[in-house]
Amino acid sequence: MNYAEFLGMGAEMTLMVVIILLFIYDTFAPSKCGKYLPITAITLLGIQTLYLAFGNFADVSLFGGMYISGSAEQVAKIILNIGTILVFIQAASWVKDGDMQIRRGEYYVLTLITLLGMYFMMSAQNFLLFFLGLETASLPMTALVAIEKYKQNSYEAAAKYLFFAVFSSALMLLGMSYIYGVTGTLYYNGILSNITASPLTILAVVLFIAGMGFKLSLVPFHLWTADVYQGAPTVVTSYLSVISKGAAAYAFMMVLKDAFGTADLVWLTVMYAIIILTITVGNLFAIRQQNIKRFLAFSSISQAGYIMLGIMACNAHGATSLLYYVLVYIFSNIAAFAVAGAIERASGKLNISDYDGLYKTNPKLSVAMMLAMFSLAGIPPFAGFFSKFFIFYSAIETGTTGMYILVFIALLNTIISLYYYLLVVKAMFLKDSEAPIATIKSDGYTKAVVFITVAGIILLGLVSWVYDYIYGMVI
Amino acid sequence: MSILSIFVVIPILMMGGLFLSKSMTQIRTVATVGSALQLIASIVLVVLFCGERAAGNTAEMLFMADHVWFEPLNIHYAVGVDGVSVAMILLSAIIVFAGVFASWKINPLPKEFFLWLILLSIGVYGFFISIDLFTMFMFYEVALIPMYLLIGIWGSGKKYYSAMKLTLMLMGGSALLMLGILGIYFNSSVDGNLTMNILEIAKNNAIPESMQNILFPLTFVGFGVLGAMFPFHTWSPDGHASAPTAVSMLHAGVLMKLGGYGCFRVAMYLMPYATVELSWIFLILTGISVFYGAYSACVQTDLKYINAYSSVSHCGLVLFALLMWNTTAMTGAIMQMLSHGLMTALFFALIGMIYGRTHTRDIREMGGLMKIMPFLSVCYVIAGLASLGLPGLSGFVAEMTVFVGAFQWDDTFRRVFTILACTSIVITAVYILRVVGKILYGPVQDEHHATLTDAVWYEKFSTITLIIAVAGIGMLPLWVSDLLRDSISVISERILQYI
Amino acid sequence: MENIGNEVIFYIIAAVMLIFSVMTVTTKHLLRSATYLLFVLFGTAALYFQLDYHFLGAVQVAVYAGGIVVLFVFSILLTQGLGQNKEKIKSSKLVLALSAAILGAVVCGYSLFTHIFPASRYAMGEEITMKTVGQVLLGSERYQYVLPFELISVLLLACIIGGIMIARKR
Amino acid sequence: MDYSIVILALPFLMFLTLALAGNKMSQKFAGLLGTTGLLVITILSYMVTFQYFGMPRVEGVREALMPYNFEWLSFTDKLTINLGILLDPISVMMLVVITTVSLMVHIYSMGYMHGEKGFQRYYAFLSLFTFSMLGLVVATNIFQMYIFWELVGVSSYLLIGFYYTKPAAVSASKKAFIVTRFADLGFLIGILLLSFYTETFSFDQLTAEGGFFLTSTSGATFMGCSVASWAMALIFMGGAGKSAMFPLHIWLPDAMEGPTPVSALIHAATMVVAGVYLVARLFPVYLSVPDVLELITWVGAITALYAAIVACVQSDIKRVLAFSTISQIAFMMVALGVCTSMIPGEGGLGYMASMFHLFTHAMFKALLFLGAGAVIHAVHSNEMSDMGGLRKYLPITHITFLIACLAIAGIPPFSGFFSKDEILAAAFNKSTFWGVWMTVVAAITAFYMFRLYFGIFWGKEAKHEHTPHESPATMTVPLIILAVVTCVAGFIPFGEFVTSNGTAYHIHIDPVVATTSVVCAVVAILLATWLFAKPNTKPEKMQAALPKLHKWAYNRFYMDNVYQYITHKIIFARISKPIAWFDRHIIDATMDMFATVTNVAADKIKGFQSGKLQSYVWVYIVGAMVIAVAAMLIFI
Amino acid sequence: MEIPFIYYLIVSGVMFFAGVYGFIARRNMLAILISLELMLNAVDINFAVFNRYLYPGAMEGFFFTLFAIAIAAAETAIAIAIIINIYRNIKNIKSDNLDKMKN
Repeated sequence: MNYAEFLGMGAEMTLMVVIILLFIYDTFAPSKCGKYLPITAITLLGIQTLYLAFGNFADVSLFGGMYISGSAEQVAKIILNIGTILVFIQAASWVKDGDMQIRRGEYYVLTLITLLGMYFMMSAQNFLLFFLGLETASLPMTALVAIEKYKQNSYEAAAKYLFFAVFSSALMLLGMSYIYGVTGTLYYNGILSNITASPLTILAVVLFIAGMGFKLSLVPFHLWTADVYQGAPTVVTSYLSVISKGAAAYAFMMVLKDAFGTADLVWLTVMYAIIILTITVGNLFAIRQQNIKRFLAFSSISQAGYIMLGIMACNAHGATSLLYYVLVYIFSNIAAFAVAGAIERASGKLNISDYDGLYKTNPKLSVAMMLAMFSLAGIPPFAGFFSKFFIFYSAIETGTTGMYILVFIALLNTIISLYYYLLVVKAMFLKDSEAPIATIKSDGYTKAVVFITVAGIILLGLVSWVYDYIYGMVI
Repeated sequence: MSILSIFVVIPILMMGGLFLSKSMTQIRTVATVGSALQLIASIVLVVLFCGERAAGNTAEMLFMADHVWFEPLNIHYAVGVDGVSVAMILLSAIIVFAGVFASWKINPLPKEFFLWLILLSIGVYGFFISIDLFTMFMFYEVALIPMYLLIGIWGSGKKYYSAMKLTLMLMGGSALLMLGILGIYFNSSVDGNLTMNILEIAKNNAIPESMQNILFPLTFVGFGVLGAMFPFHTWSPDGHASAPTAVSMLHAGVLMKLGGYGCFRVAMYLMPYATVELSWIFLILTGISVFYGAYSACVQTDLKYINAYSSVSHCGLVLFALLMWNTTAMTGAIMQMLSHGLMTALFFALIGMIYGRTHTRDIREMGGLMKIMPFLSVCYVIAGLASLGLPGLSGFVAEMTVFVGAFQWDDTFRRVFTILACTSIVITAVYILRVVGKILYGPVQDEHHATLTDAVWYEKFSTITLIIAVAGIGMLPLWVSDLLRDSISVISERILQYI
Repeated sequence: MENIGNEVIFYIIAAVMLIFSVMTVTTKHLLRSATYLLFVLFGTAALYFQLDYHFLGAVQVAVYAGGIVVLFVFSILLTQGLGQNKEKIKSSKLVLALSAAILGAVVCGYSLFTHIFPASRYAMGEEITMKTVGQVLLGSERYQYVLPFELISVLLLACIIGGIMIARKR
Repeated sequence: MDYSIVILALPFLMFLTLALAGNKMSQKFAGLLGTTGLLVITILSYMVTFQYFGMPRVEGVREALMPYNFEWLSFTDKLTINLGILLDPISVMMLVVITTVSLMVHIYSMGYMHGEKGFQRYYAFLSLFTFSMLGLVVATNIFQMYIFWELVGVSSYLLIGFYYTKPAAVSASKKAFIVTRFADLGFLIGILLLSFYTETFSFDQLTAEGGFFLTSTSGATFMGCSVASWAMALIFMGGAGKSAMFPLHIWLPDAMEGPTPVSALIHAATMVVAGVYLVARLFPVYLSVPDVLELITWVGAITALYAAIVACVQSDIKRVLAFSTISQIAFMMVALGVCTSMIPGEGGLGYMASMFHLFTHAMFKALLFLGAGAVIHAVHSNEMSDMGGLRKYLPITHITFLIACLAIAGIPPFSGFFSKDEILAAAFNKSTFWGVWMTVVAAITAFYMFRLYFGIFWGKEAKHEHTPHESPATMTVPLIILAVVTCVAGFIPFGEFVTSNGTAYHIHIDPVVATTSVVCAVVAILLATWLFAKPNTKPEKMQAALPKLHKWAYNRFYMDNVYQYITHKIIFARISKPIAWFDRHIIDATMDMFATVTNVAADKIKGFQSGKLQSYVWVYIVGAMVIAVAAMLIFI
Repeated sequence: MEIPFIYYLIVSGVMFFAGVYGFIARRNMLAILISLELMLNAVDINFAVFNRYLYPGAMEGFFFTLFAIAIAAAETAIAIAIIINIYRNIKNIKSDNLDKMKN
């Protein structure tokens, strides 16, 4: 028993420290200091991110190979951290609201615990740890979704999320149990060497994919997404839509690669179908949405489909593109949610048609929203274009005809997605309204998050350093 | 920094300047100075280029610069120009310059208008200077998306529909294109040194024939959508009709050229085998474009629709000529691009100015404008004459070069289509003269029009710039064709090897 | 003889579990449903005992039967008025539910029966001592579980926080 | 002869000056500027003429000079468009014709167009036309010719549509342009075809001896005819369009909507003979394709007869002149068509005759038009019914007009006699059939010209709002000059200057042919006198006697209606409209359909998002199971 | 004679899909939760049985079951908290009421 191994988990341990510090601060600090909680959380997480980015970490494999952390995991964690910081900045003005004040401590602690769960999900090399990480990421998330607990949308969303999550984890557990039954182990490397082709294996893999499909909201496992995104508080939605999805995507890739790598034909085929379904169905639903949060939910479904293309590649470019896509997606989506959230808080309006003529009254917010939409749609020179291109690049790199077709279908879908992203732009810029949303005075946090995300949207693609960095870490 | 990057830097600086501008005067100053600088820079570029060539520099591309951008993916920011790109840059600079003056009084949101316009021009310049497929593609899309806002905000008529249709169709094209580019990249080399650089891909010439047969249609159609190739041209009439003046100018004048240029530079240059194999399909399509656009234009009643269909016909001729492969026809194609760019821009500028006064574009509601606004009308006649191929104006030299080039083939298939294409010059005369006769000549149709005023200085400036350019090419075509010929013959010979 | 006894016991447990799990989901009374669930859980515990996983059986009884079911009963009593503890299942839902369950069961059954499992290495009466359980739970080697153990503690903490936050009045 | 470039440059500069700065000038200044400029050009071209024809023959042949020839645009290594000046007998002759007539018209217009709005523009266009026409005739290669060919077309368009507020003028100009443009299409394709085989545009190579042309096209045939024939026939189509040959003549009568001096210059003397000039220019080539020459003869002959018949019944004096022009140009075409060899004495006479007639016709037809202009100027109408008995009021016009009529009728010693006689002789040379045909046409010519003459200056006097008066000197002086030229031009030893192979040829009058034609002409004139000199009812009776013929002739045998039908009913209604419809409702609708289908699909699947947790779960598990089953089916 | 382990799997399978049935069919959220418990419990049996019969070397299935029980407990706690919260808000815990948000 060598408990010093705990210290090897730099990211998790430091995050744990942050959680504990925040917990202590929230519990014991005098109530008048409560208003500094957001900035404390942001600072602490920022410090931890910097530590992750610049600290000296060796590639480790701990606890008998149950946990690994290489530079790829590290960069994934950094990306998630960046996203979480952005969400925290976005949240800072939200948690000041009257009802939220009393729950802000819980908000930060729970969010960070889900983040911790995601860390473990990504670093796991064993299905038990993976499953625990997954649950650590989803169960507190339920509480977060329900955090505005007196609003019907919020608890309805929470209930749906919870039941769906547990149902999917039950199915996933069933899958895992079959995998265990087939291979006799839950360690990825053991599975990799023991897995054999049989209906049971296929069923197990599909059940596992279904379970992850829930987290990633892949079609047909996506139906909860829109309702939960709409019902959850905007800040939680943005967290749910980017961080949770990003972590799941990476962990999913790790599992498919490290555990099911020898059965890749099966899951490649399954994922092939699922990607097509996801992108297409997500897009088709998104076309009809009026509520901006629902709209973003469906958009995030189709985005998840694109992210999955990175998994299909099974190579360094694939992993890099996936992480890069997630990073860009974090910035773009948080920008969209930040603007939507700011407008929601100021005017209570969430419908796209309410945005008519927004540019006249709120030019900066509109521009930020537009850039977010462009980035999501993959319009250059914004980051989304690069991430899309790279993800297609990695998919085609495999060189099979099927991939060409898949990318082609994905590309056709970008047209549909462009259509609905432009609908938002159209509302803001093209249309006039007799009663546009009044000019919103945003506070510093909102300004900061919008500024940072917009800067990210513009720079992440053009500055190749980001991609190079991720690539250097992944390879 | 390479001299070429100036063409991207100036617009970026302009955008910065516009961003800081407060008043209309400042906005105009920035836009004017910036576009004038660009025009000067492009003229300097032409001079430098000719100087280099005269000094015996026979490299395929000049002023090359190459910066690694995304190293893991072999993506470079690689620029370089040959005669064709130089000509295209000059064309763009002229039209942007004229476009700025044509939108002198743009309203509302002048600042935003110019910002988008300049962004569009970044895309255009970047596209023409790039020799890296990725960079090229990126600039290509940069040029497309501002159209949505430019048409949607400042357009007229059913602008939402048109803007959306245009954007989606063009993006559809670029979706094909992206696939094509990726396919090209992954087949760019046999020894694993994959590259995005056009020159290297061409040098390696490693794309397997079976792949070429797939990738060529993808890229050709992808660019062809922007080049208004039948049957993917339908965005053009609606888009042009709804767009504001300067946008129509830029779009027809420059953006549609991106399509032709791309077909030429990417599809045909990189995939000569498939070009030879599959040209017949596209010859049919483009031949139809030429013919079909012209006939459609005959019965339209909206000025902009007439011009849009005329553009379909003329741009069809560009692609048609490119598919004839020989140096002459391809030179003609590029000259047709220049010519069409300038005269269509002129047309749209004039239509915009006329529309700004009469508030109608329906030719049935206008008449006798020659009396009311002689300057605009005369310019319109000149544009019309250029369009129907009057010698001394640019249309003639371009069309003749195309036809002579196309006639160098003596198989029946090409002959028939060439002659069919030739007939378009008659039809062009029909619809041009129909419009001129209807709206400029004859008695004044609407007495409200009688009190309208003629062009003001900035409008005159805009149109005169374009007319000078149109006449310049028309009168002294040799320098243009000399500028183009060497660069084109490289590509042409490359393709002809595969016959 | 012992084997036969074992077998008989298994069949009895299995029958109880099958019957009650079906009844759990079909009974119209919520409280009965919880009770049947309790039987099923006991049955599961019995299975664990039968498999000589005594510790597991104990945990099952303690946590599930002792904890969760009690929680259920309390919340049922809290949320159900006396008259409204019956529910009717709509036929459309019934079709949905049956189709999903049967489809799933068929697919799983088919997969299970077609799969060739390795030979059974069942060793009768091989008991796992508490010491082993403790060492494995707190060891950091391969097949030892200190990390999940710590992680689940965090998870439980989070659930406590979350649960309290949601359930408390303010 | 380096200064010859000035002949081209000066009108162009004048055009630019007048076009750009015309509005700033007074009308008088602009007129004077234009006229002076043209005077200079005229003098220069006369100098060129004297110098050229003064040069000694080389081996008995007049040598072609090419003082300028620079590359303007290069297509391929061999095919380049050069711009240059080619001086040879016919181009020099044309220089004289063009500058002379143009100068007359310039002078005349100062009076005729006095006070018109757009006077400066008018002169600008005239300069443009002069430039283009001069460029056309001195072209060194067929493509240069095509370039200027187009330019004269557009000048003509602009000038016909000079009164742009008049709808008739607008549609006439449009018609003129489009019809000639259509013909030019043939010209262009012909050029392309020709150049493809010969790999040159240059006239001197095309017409070089030794069958260069024939050898290069040998063997290639298309639809039974050799490619050479096709090419030359198509090139002739261009010429036929410009020269208003049947059935492409329909634009010319309408072109009379332009100002009368313009008609004189463009639609009588210069531009319309460009087709003849073209055929003459490529004469050696045409000689090598006899079937095309046959075609030219037929087209010319039919046109001549047709136009002459139509001219007999027209009431608009300018239309009569227009049909007369068509008919006369057809004479020139026939003259070229009946040639059988390069040697003037042995079947190559027609070439010389044609050119000669071109020359004389330019003069007297210009005179006729200008005279008609003077008449119109006086009575403000084109209709013969508004005229009659004008000889008292317009004495100078009357005399000059009469001279021109006599010339066109072929009465010696006026110039028309000599040239027409040569044509008839050439026609008889070929075959009696053509000789008789053309003689008949010549007789009809005399008839309708005198019908016109009597209708204007004799006959019943129409009521005038104010008494017609003679035109100012600016108008009468050109009339007089041209009348003088008409009187003496016949005595020019034309064969000395222009022949098919450049050698000298002595014109001698064939007494039989001459007598026959003169007799016929005189008879026709007498008939016209009998019918029209005095007011009477004989013409009406004749009309009543041949109602169908008259009606058909009056309506120009319904050629315009045929064209109307083709353009409106076929091109517009059967091609353009359906294409436009197809574009909107099929192609565009297909594109829209993608959007619609997407939307409908989006609508159809929205039921899955019912908001019900349990149906979501159902989809979830069933989806998972279906995927699993599908995967099993694929892999097991 | 030992009992074929597939029998255990059948029992757990039936239990699991009984849970699925209950989840989809029942209206009361607590009933749904009960069904979920059935499902989780069924999976636990699988793990234990596989461990016991097929892979007795390491105790992976055993411990997975152990942790799964704990997670089930945690999840139940949260779920009941949410259900109570809903009950507090609308005095009703019918799943049909959770359809305010839909297309």
